Amino acid sequence: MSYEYATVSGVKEEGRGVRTLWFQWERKVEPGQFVMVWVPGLGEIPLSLSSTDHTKSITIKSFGPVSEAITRMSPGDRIYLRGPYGRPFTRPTGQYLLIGGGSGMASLRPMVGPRAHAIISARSKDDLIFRDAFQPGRVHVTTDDGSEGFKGNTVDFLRTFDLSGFTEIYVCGPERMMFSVYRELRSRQVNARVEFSLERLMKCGIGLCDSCSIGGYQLCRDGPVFSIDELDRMEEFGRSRLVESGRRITL
Amino acid sequence: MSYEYATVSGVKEEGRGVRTLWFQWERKVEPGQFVMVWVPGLGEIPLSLSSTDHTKSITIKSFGPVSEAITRMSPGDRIYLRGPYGRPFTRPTGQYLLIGGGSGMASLRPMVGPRAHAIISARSKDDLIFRDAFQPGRVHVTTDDGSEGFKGNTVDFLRTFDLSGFTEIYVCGPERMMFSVYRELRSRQVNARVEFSLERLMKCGIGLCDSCSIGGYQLCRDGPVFSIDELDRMEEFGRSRLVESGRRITL
Amino acid sequence: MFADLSTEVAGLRLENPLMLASGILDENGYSMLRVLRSGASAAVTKSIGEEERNGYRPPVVHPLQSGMLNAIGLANPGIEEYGHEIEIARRAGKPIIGSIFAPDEAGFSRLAERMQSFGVSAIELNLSCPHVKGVGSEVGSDPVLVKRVVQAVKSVSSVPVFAKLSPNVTDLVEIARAASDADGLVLINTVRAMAVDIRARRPVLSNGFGGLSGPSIKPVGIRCVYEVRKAMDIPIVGVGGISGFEDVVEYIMVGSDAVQIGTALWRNGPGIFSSILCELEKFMEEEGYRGIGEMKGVALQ
Amino acid sequence: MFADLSTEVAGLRLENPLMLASGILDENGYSMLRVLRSGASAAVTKSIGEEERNGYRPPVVHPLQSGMLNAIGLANPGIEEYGHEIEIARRAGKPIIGSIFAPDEAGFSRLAERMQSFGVSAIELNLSCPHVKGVGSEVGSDPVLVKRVVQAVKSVSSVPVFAKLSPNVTDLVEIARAASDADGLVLINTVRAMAVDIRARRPVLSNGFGGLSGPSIKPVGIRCVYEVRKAMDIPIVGVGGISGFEDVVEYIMVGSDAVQIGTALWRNGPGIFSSILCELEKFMEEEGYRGIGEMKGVALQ
Ligand SMILES: Cc1cc2nc3c(=O)[nH]c(=O)nc-3n(C[C@H](O)[C@H](O)[C@H](O)COP(=O)(O)OP(=O)(O)OC[C@H]3O[C@@H](n4cnc5c(N)ncnc54)[C@H](O)[C@@H]3O)c2cc1C
Ligand SMILES: Cc1cc2nc3c(=O)[nH]c(=O)nc-3n(C[C@H](O)[C@H](O)[C@H](O)COP(=O)(O)OP(=O)(O)OC[C@H]3O[C@@H](n4cnc5c(N)ncnc54)[C@H](O)[C@@H]3O)c2cc1C
Ligand SMILES: Cc1cc2nc3c(=O)[nH]c(=O)nc-3n(C[C@H](O)[C@H](O)[C@H](O)COP(=O)(O)O)c2cc1C
Ligand SMILES: Cc1cc2nc3c(=O)[nH]c(=O)nc-3n(C[C@H](O)[C@H](O)[C@H](O)COP(=O)(O)O)c2cc1C
Ligand code: FES
Ligand code: FES
Repeated sequence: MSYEYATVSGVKEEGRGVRTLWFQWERKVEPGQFVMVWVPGLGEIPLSLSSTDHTKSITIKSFGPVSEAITRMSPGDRIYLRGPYGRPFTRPTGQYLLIGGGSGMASLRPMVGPRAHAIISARSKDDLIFRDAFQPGRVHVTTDDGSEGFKGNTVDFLRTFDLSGFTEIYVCGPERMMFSVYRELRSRQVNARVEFSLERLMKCGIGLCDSCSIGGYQLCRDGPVFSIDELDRMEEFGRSRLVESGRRITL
Repeated sequence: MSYEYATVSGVKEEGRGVRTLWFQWERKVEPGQFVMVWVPGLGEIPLSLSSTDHTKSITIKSFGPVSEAITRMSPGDRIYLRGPYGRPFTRPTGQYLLIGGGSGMASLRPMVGPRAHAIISARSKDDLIFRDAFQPGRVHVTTDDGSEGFKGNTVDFLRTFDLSGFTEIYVCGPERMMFSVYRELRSRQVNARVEFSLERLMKCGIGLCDSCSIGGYQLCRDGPVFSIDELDRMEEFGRSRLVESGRRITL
Repeated sequence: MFADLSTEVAGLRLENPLMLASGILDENGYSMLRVLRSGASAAVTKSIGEEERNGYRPPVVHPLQSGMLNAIGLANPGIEEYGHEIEIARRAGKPIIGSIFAPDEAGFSRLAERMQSFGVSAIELNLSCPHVKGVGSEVGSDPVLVKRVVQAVKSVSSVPVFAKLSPNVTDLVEIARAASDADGLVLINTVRAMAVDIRARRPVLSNGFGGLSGPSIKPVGIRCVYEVRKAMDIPIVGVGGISGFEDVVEYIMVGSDAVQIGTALWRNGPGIFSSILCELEKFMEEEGYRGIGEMKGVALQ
Repeated sequence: MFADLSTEVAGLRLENPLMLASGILDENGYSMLRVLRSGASAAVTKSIGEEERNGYRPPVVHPLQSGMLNAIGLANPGIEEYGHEIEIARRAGKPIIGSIFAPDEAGFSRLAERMQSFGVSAIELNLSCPHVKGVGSEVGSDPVLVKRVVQAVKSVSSVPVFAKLSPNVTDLVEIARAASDADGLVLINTVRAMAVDIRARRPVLSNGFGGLSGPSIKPVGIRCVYEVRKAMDIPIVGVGGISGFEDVVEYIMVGSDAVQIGTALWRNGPGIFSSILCELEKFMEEEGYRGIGEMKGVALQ
């Protein structure tokens, strides 16, 4: 069986080192699901779909060789991919809030809609992505260096933010950020359904290799989206994870 | 993958050494199709279905070890089988004639209906089967020894038989008999659609081993039912066939 | 009538015949714990060596029409780091079997001793990984080396020792005989195989070739168990392509005492253990088997 | 742009790369004739020995989830009787390749001479049947015997000689090197395998074990061609599990000059040749290949 492939139809610079690539791919994908993208000869990495309509997209930040090669793709190039994989976000039922840190906004992007509100955090102004996708006044920005919006991290902002109007809260970002958001939400009385899209090293994407596991669950199959109640039972969340060899490190 | 199996629900003696075994088997089968019946430890042989309704049956004559073991089965025994295989008879459109020789009547049995007529041939009275399935006057019997009906073989009888009222003629019996029926029909002006159910050694039943082939066609897949026009193009029909080793013998 | 699913293999008592195979959901202790709690009677750890290894870079697995290709490359944290994962997995209160790999008998012995100190109930010698040079099947296809490794590990072990063999050999029975000092054999590891992406024009695995597992190799595994069982009397754990109760029964009928399941977790997740157990019990009741022992080897006559 | 499907392997010119594999629809000359007229570029005969053999009693094949198990048992009418079938098949005007088996080089040489007298375009040495004692893979797993057989047949042959090898060996490259005096290699024969019927409690094949073919073994065949192609420069015919144009391309990309198709005739009949050819041509045009040679070995870098 060969990989499926799609041809890149458009590319957009979203922020520092972050690009969106559009392509046609005849698969039904739900927001929160991901694909494994293969760069022949180089490697394969998991990427969320930042657009799940008929035209699909990935939004990618260059970290290492594979992600870099993908950001360098141009229209006409082939993307080899398999998927979609994983359990998607549940659908919102009222006014809902997206909390995104860094390139974590990529997986939240398909959740943008008329009833969406957002807190977008980044190190600096140039790292902010997708803030223009929201209606003015519904998006709150925080930067570590204060170059735009609130100066400080997500949780600093969240502490003073009223959550009572939301029926759902969706969170995606670096694990340290998600862990502090988790603790903040647990310390408050929150009635919304809260879901986190986690990240772990992924080698297989299909529930065999165990490299993405957390608390006995495979992120690639049982996640990457988990409810806050599920996180309660995961001793590893925010505390430790396995590196490439399987060695456990503390976060 | 294991064999399917069915449990024998009834057994009936049809004639000398010929028995019908009934069983429930949840497969759709068309008249003319066959199954491969496996007797574990002994062997596997092709058998036509003599009844293709919800309750299925096979009608079998004991020739060698496998067929003998099958005739010895009793209610409650398991029949291991695979199939159904092969191309069935086409459906009749008017008054039609069945020409059956010996246990060849087994595959014609499911074709019996209100518009069916038959010529049934056998060596002797005791070898005749299924003559009671037809309305009186619509069935003609021939025996080699004259112990019942017309004395002589099928073709001797056929020569004087008016075929003009039939829209279809279906033939099954020993190849020598079918070959003479074929020549007789070709020598006359016959407007009916004529189909023959052939017999050859079968090892695989699924078009791989070549032991059942005739004129480049696999009896198990492309047959066992062939139209008279298809037989015209088969140099082997009535002339030669391969034995177990693949050696060609003349008939 | 009730069917008793418990079994015993080389002195290891198992509540049912289904174990987790090495290398699948057993890098992280919490995963093994979950698999055990989902019904597996024991878990074999992923194969652990003396030093930390990252394995090959992805793609390391590739799903095929009726099987799975993998070349993980024996990624493992090294024996010292792995003790913690076993500790987590042991919370299930079921046997953990430590799988180890090394290039020679000295390495195997050191690993076996350390594994025992972590409290494993048995040792599995991986003599059969088809895609890493110098270990695995390069060791496992040399009868002299196999004999030395098995004897060395046996001499330092107080728990049962299993030798996991490769089907990628001309004469499996010869290797099985060489391994006969083990308490049991595990048959089979993956079949050396490969796939190419015809549009990318490249092998799909970063390592080029890898090992084939899943339904495609079940008939090979059945043949291997049958062949060895006919030749010698030694406990056997059957593995390769099991995805339903029929496969379990088939392995037992050619003489396996227990089985392992790996690739089938792909489509079915850890829930596969309880669903197979349920159907296995039903089958045994229907066919009149009161225990696993009554099915064992019935197809060998 | 039009794609040219013709190819050449060891001096044998073929109108396309798809041949009929040995043992499938090639007992009866009329069947070969039909397969050739359905688009196959050449037909390999079933393996013929010196004496008539009935083979095993049915069941001799057993369809599996994603493959086929068979133990026909080298049924054949004996070389003298088979000439007539070749005569019929030759009416197609395409190459017929005579497959032969024997226990030693003297038998192989006699058979090769007789085959040539029937007008075959090449000889294929079956050194790889996995289920008949004394011939087949028992010959084909002994490098010394392989070398002797190949040299003996070469010395009496004026047509190309192919050696068909088994994947059931520890070191295929060693055997391939031993066979390197042949004009080409055919890789692979079936994989030794077995299946048991769990209700009948018996092996399904009358012979017990047999050979696995079909999609299940394609990744093994691809690996074998790749492995041998990396090690040596010799024409290779790829076979094992081909059922669509993708499989053909995959075999060519790892270095096959042509391929053979067997089991796929099961579901698709001889019509499979023309349908694969049609899709192969389309693929080549889409991907910009003008001829088979341009695809050959592109995955080897
Ligand atoms: C379910 C899932 C969805 C994902 N979706 C996206 C997405 O939509 N967009 C996207 O850009 N990324 C996404 N990622 C992360 C992405 O897969 C990694 O960034 C990628 O694997 C890096 O691979 P690489 O080979 O390029 O770099 P590597 O060689 O693996 O890494 C280079 C360096 O960057 C560090 N690094 C790698 N990834 C990250 C990271 N995510 N955060 C911080 N440091 C990192 C490494 O530790 C290393 O030091 C997702 C991950 C998962 C598990
Ligand atoms: C498509 C198809 C449908 C068939 N349907 C039926 C059916 O409905 N009922 C039925 O009884 N048989 C049927 N047959 C024939 C049946 O398969 C054979 O009789 C059977 O294979 C005999 O096997 P055995 O192992 O018992 O005997 P064997 O050991 O194979 O044969 C014993 C002896 O009997 C001879 N013999 C075997 N079969 C026949 C035969 N059919 N006619 C004359 N001599 C024979 C042999 O040459 C041998 O000498 C069918 C065959 C085919 C190809
Ligand atoms: C992803 C993956 C990783 C594996 N890793 C190991 C391993 O580390 N050690 C080992 O002995 N076998 C390993 N195997 C082989 C399995 O334990 C098992 O023998 C093989 O997959 C056949 O069983 P299955 O078809 O049920 O998967 C691995 C198999 C897979 C699919
Ligand atoms: C029913 C059957 C009979 C076979 N007979 C022979 C044979 O006589 N000689 C031989 O060299 N290979 C024989 N083979 C092996 C095939 O030629 C081929 O190598 C193998 O089946 C793999 O190809 P496939 O997957 O396309 O079938 C046979 C295979 C099958 C399925
Ligand atoms: S990435 Fe392999 S189990 Fe999730
Ligand atoms: S019985 Fe084998 S091809 Fe028909």
